[in-house]
Amino acid sequence: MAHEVSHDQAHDPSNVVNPEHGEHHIVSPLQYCFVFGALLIGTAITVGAAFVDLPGVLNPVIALAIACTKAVIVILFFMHVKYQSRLVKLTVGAGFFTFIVLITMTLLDYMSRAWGMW
Amino acid sequence: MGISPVLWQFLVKWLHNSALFPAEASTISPYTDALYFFLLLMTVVGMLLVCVLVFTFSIRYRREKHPVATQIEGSTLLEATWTIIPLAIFLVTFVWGALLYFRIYDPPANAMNIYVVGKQWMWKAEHPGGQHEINALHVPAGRPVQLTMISQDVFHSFSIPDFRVKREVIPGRYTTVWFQATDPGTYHIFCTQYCGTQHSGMIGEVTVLTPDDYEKWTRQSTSGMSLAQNGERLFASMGCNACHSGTAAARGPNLAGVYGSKLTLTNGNQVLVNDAYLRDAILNPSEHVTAGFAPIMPTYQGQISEDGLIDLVEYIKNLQTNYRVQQTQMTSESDKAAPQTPTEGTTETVKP
Amino acid sequence: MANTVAHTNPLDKVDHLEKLMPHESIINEEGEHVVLPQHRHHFETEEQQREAGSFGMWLFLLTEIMFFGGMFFAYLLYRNWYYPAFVVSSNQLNVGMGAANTAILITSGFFMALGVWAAEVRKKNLLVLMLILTTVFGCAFLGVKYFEYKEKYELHHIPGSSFSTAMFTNPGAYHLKEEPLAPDMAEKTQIFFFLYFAMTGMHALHMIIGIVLLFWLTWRAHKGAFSSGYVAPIENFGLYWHFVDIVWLFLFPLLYLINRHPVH
Amino acid sequence: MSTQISNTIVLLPDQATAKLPKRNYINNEHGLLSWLLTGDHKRIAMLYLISITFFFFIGGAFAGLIRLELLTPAPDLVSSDTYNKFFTMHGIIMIFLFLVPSVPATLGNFFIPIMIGAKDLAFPKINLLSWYLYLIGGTLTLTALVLGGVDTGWTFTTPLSTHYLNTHVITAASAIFIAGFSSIFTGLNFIVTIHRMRAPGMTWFRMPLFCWSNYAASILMVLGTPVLAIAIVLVALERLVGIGVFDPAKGGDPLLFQHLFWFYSHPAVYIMILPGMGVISEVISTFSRKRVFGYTAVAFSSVAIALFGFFVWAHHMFIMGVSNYSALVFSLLTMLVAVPSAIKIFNWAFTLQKGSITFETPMLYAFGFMGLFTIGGLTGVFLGSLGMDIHLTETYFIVAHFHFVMVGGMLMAFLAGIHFWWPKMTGRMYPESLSKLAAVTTFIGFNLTFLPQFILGYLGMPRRYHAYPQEYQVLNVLSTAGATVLGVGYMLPLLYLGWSLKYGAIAGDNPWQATGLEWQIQSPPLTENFVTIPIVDYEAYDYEWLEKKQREEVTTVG
Ligand code: HEA
Ligand code: HEA
Ligand code: HEC
Ligand code: CUA
Ligand SMILES: [Cu+2]
Repeated sequence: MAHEVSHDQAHDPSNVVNPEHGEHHIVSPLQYCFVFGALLIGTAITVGAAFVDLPGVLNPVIALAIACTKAVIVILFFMHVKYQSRLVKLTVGAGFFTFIVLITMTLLDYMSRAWGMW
Repeated sequence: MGISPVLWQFLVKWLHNSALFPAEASTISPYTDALYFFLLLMTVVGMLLVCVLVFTFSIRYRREKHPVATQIEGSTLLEATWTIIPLAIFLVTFVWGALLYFRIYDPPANAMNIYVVGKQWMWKAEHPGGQHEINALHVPAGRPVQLTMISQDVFHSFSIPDFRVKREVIPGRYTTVWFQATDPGTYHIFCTQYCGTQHSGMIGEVTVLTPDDYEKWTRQSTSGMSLAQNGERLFASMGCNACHSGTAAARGPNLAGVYGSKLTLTNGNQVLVNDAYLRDAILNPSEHVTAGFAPIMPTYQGQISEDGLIDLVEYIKNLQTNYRVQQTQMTSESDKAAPQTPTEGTTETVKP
Repeated sequence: MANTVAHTNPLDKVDHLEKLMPHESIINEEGEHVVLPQHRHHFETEEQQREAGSFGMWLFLLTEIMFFGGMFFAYLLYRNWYYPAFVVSSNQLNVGMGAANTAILITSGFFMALGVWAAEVRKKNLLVLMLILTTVFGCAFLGVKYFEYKEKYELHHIPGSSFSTAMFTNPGAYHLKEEPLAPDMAEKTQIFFFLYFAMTGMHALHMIIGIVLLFWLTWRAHKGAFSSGYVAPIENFGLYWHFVDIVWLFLFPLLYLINRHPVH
Repeated sequence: MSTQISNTIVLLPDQATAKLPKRNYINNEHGLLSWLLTGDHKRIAMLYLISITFFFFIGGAFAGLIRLELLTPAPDLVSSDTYNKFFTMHGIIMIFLFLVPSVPATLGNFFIPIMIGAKDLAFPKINLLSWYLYLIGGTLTLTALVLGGVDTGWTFTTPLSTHYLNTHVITAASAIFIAGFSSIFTGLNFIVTIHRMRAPGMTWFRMPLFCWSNYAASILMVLGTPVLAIAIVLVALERLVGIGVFDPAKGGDPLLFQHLFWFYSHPAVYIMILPGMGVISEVISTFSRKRVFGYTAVAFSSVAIALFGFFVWAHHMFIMGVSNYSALVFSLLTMLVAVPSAIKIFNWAFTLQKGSITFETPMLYAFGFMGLFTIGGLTGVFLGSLGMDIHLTETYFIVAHFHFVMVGGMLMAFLAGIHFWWPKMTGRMYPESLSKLAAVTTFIGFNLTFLPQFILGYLGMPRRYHAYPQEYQVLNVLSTAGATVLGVGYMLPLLYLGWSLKYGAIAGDNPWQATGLEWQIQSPPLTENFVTIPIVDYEAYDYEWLEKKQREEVTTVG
């Protein structure tokens, strides 16, 4: 079994030392500035939108939509997920997926309690 | 049921007499047992299958007989087989179980209602006629009985194994269970949800009487006041009738005939007035304000015990006209027999 | 991936295991032979170590999502059940401070991101500066939070035995333009404040841990630990810090902005 | 090797000349401190092994006391409070301090890096930290015990645990919180290691199934445990401040706690079984000299169990007040989650087909697992079926169900694994005939203990009962008798494994002639596992490859 890992083997497609790896990408500060600006604007909009009387459930929906957008921006750029391997993207997705499962399946119970006797 | 009744009787009796099986003492029991036998069969067959496979392979292919293994990759066909067949069996189980579930938890319309309050560590049964029992329950055979249950403190669970019924008794919420006993006799009541120190002491007996005996028992053990009458007194002493006087000038809505009706709330929702709603309207009035009224009703949270609430609910349920309310008003003004409010932690104590 | 592993003689290795373990030889892009002290023996390559570290950090953040997720669910549930109580108690929170804090936190995160960049391009002093700025804004956030908590304390809005619903049953007496709540609903404001303190408190706890780590990182950065292309700790801490920001990005609208409509 | 066919595959070196390797992870460094501060996954695994064994016997002692009390219907041995503390401590210790870390933290810790050809787990320090967290959690549990115990039941049901008990709930809660983080870190370490540290050529589908099932369990640990953590924190806060998040009198919902608790604790039962299933795959394959039938199906069924495992938690709350609609949904999903387990059982059974089977101790335990887990799993289907659950829930039927899957399943698998890998971990063999006796004893004792409980459950005997009606006594006596046998069965390995540390036969590198990478290195392994990182050019369970390799070795040597 005693083999040496050579340069070539490390790049062999079946070599799995690092199959899911992504290039190390350096985000430029300018891009950070844009992101920063976008986040501040987002904050301003949420606060503004909260004081406007919107029809129906639109107010919380908008607030949450903005929060989600901001979160996605932070995740993609500040946290570099945009430039990361598929694995990391999948991991982030898995986290939110499980969270959604927790929320929806539990809410299913609470909401359907009101639907009637059975 | 699939099995011939004779065979069924034989099986159940035999199992019961060898103390391996509970009595079938309610109309539900055979249905539950049928599913149980089906599932047992599934387990035995599944078990046998696995055992037969393991043992025959072990014997046929043991090293002495079969020194060199033949490598096999797998077989999609076989794998599909043992995916689909168990899945199918499990789905049958699901459907059967679901049907049984609704049979058990869907009370017939004509069921007689008994209230049960669970508290650490006793069961209090309250019959509409005012009969109170502790850790005991008398019911007639051959008549559907519905229990409306609530807990004063923690989760309990009301279980009568011989009837195959059980339901959680939850603090802050009415739950119901129903059964129709078939054979007179006495059966265990257990609290099956762990509820603290004396959990295993929270047991009792349900006594199934013939209709005649039941009639006799009701007459003998009445305390003189029905639940509704207790409720009526409470209604006066708690000052409900100050607002719910049933007159046009009243600040609160008329409660006569409200039970079973549909109310429209200020937020536009429609609600069905049932026991749970009445209870909630007394404890958390502002959560569902009836359209056309101001949210002025005070909360009675912490001021009435669960028994008191049951009395009030029972009273309001039975209000068909305003006559009783007006009567109450007069008694309360004359201030004669101001009834005492049953409060928490009164004199009853549990004997260990 | 230009880095190549150049193993020493395997037999050699068995004999001098301890001596060899902490350091491994790595040939960098310029072909020079450099020894990276941070490289742990059980990783084949530096690259592998870095990716393992960041993946591990992401998995840790998953657990954080679920941890906060439980509280977010509790919030969602009770907000639906006791909407009026949640509205009035939310209106008692200081939107100005909340918004300012959001901005402060975003700024802090921005500096953190710049810090990661500074580390990547190996600008030591800039990195130290950025870390300090991150810390300063983090502390500023906590400072503002302190004043918010203090105000709640003075108003008896801290859940527990001293909690008072007077403001909600009788808002007129406190010069509030709210509709008075029925007493039973007013009781439920306590649930709001409990969730408010639990969630922001848990968030603040994460900030405090982060700031402690920041001190440590700043000190190491100052010593030059991250000036040679070894940026994993900075990067991974950055992930943590941004995650804490994200939690706040949700807490702010959910807690402060439930219903800010002008009272009719 | 002689041409005569024996009924064993054991291939030990010549005991007269055999010696343990001069250097190995055990004697690499000396002194207590070198163990307590180690980063070596193998040493940490051994630390875990010692600690979980300790806690198993504490938990087992409580089981003994429970059974002793239940010998008679009357509440005669101890008071009700004490009895309640018994089963609470039994449950907490067995679940959080024994079964959850059992296979992953010991065998997984030891073998996952080796199986995939890595020198260590990705984060050795975090690995050590997770052992210390475990230890702190364990110590806190013992503290709670010494201070007077807790009596919430291991499920911490609110509002009982928050408002009605004066025992050391907060201490126990923090113990679970901390032990939970220990398991999060273990899971995190496994996932990163399996993703990032595989040797060249070790593709996903060349990994042993043990790695797959631990990987699946790790996902559950990482995503599920934090929800338990927050639920526990809320219980502690509620006790301290008393706001009413779980108190219906103040507007809270007690069921909210159960949703959060079971969101972890149902997946946790798969944390408790999946690694064991991995062991079974290894054992069955090795002792029938045959690759696992339908490798892909077995691998994916682990992942499927982990995935579906997140969707069924409310089946623990069917009658607890969830809406009927969601009871329906959860019941249906429960049926789906049972299917992958069935797939595994049959795949294992067919692995035997056309094999060349021998019956060493690990194999006996594996057979025990298959039978008992099938019963345990199928009775789980009883409980998942709504109408049936009404009668069975909260009775001894459930107690029997989960002991069949946890003790009959996972504990058997754990023992199978311990025996299987004992030669690798210590370099010495356990005594074969004594261990077979132990395996048979546990099997018999187990059935005697827990089969009567199914009947008791259907008769209606509620669980967590200190005293019970007279008519249930016979079955309870049987159960207690069985527990005694079981206790003996569990003491035996402790004794003879301890004995074998010094006197056992020297095992050599590959006594079972198994194919895993761990068997291709010396036993006990070197601290760094591999002298050089191997390049993997064969699939898991490739016995032909092994044969070829051994033939080559013989020729080179000879
Ligand atoms: C290792 C732990 C473990 C495992 C693996 C399981 C596995 C399963 N469990 Fe179990 N369970 C527990 C541990 C476990 N459980 C515990 C601890 C409790 C109690 C908690 C408490 O309240 O204290 C519990 C309680 C529990 C309940 C709640 C009961 C109640 O409170 O009312 C339910 C209900 O659905 C359930 C169901 C199942 C099902 C469907 C499976 C399935 O995953 C099983 C799948 C396996 C099989 C189905 C066997 C293999 C199948 C075959 C070989 C096919 C056979 C052939 C044919 C059908 C032809 N379990
Ligand atoms: C991994 C999990 C695990 C394991 C291995 C076990 C092992 C055993 N369990 Fe456990 N059990 C649980 C998990 C487990 N249990 C859980 C989660 C509960 C629910 C708790 C709750 O309701 O909250 C429970 C509850 C439970 C009950 C129900 C209590 C009740 O509801 O009132 C019973 C009753 O028979 C029981 C029995 C046993 C027995 C006989 C064993 C045997 O297998 C143990 C055999 C081992 C030994 C006997 C140890 C040997 C040690 C010695 C010989 C030392 C000798 C010292 C003395 C006896 C003082 N268990
Ligand atoms: C201060 C006046 C007041 C008192 C005292 C009062 N109520 Fe009410 N009650 C109201 C008003 C106003 C409503 C309608 C608005 C609402 O639903 O809150 C109402 C609604 C109800 C309802 C809901 C049914 C419906 O038609 O809306 C019930 C049931 C009820 N009250 C029972 C009681 C009981 C029982 C008591 C005494 C224990 C009581 N009330 C005391 C004012 C009062
Ligand atoms: Cu009441 Cu148990
Ligand atoms: Cu479950």
